[in-house]
Amino acid sequence: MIELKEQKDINISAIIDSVKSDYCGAVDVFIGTVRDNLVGKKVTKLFFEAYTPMAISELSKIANTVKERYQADKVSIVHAVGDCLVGETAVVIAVSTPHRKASFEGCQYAIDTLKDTVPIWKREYFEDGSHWVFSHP
Amino acid sequence: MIELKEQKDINISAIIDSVKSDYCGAVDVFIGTVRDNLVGKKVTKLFFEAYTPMAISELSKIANTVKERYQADKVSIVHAVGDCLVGETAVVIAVSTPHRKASFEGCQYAIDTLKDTVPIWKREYFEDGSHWVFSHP
Amino acid sequence: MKILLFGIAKDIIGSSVLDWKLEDEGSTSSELLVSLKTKYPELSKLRSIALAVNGEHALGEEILKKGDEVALIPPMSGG
Amino acid sequence: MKILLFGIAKDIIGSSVLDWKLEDEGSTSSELLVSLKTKYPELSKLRSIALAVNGEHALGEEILKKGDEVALIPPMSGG
Repeated sequence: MIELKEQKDINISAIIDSVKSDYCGAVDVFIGTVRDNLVGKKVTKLFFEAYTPMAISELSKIANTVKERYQADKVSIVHAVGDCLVGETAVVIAVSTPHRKASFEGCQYAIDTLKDTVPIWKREYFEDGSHWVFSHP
Repeated sequence: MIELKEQKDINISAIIDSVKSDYCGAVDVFIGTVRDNLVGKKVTKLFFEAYTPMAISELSKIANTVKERYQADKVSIVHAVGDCLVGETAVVIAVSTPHRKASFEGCQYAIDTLKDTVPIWKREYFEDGSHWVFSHP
Repeated sequence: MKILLFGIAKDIIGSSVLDWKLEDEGSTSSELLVSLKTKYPELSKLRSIALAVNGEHALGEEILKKGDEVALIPPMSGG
Repeated sequence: MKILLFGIAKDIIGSSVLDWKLEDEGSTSSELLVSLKTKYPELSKLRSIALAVNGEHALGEEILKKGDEVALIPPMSGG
């Protein structure tokens, strides 16, 4: 499952179910949520914009690399677009592998690489303004 | 949330919700499930037995160590007792941290340590018999 | 040629799509990026700015054709 | 003194609780473990066998008292 969708439509249970595999004993799930502060400044919301077809293509590449490099059976990545309030889910990555170590490594590779290569842009809103975030590269 | 319970009562969404924290941007969740095979032999089910009060105490120690060592805000660990069929959930660990790297490290520390120190015993059932598993130490 | 704009690049150029006349058919993506930075000097002040061609991160050597889908990629910040 | 038994230890001893007469009040958990292994030699064939005293993994030096809750801990296999 590789999807961009509005925050309200992100269903973590469905994402976890989508990677379940009878020959895998491990599922690692990373959930990125909206923090209430950034270097002490109060965040009110985030807004995510994506270059959708390319983002889906880059997310698919990440999923395929996780399958090859970490022997994952299934990989799902769902990223929010549009507004995300504090505490809401911005991204969910789930990876199933036969053994546990690879599930952690594959999931961490996926979120690290997502931030580097996937054309999604985040705008942070504070009480007194907003700005585009410049994370990568 | 530190609990031992029957597999049917394990609610992954509730466990994830229990670690949500407005000042944490990351939740890592590890789900250990029952694999259909062990070194090529077909597994029919697992049975978990626990020395319950000590298991709860050891799980609480792990949770506290994760909070201290990885700056986690909340840690939940739920382990199944009784029968677990193939594909079912044996253990769920959820860790929330301000930044993502610590969530992976804390969650991995928790599952690794659980296997070493928590008095829970697993019996594997195959088509032609069963045995207690000797994992640790 | 249409160039898709996102994030801060959209704010700088003031539109989500830029109509761009490809000067000659044999030019590369890195040449296009130089032209865009010349026309919109604010782009050069970003931590990074790159192009995607037909949905792939451009390496610079890509020869551009009229029908290509080009996008300006300011610093990404997903996750 | 009652000794709680789990997993393979329960199978070896054939019960989930063992009534055990503590020989002298000043004995340690490691001495108790030796006595148990002597009475139930199958325990020594396990990859490991240890005790817990009052819900804590025993280090061996614990002085046992009559009211202590003792458990035999065969190799653990949670997760």
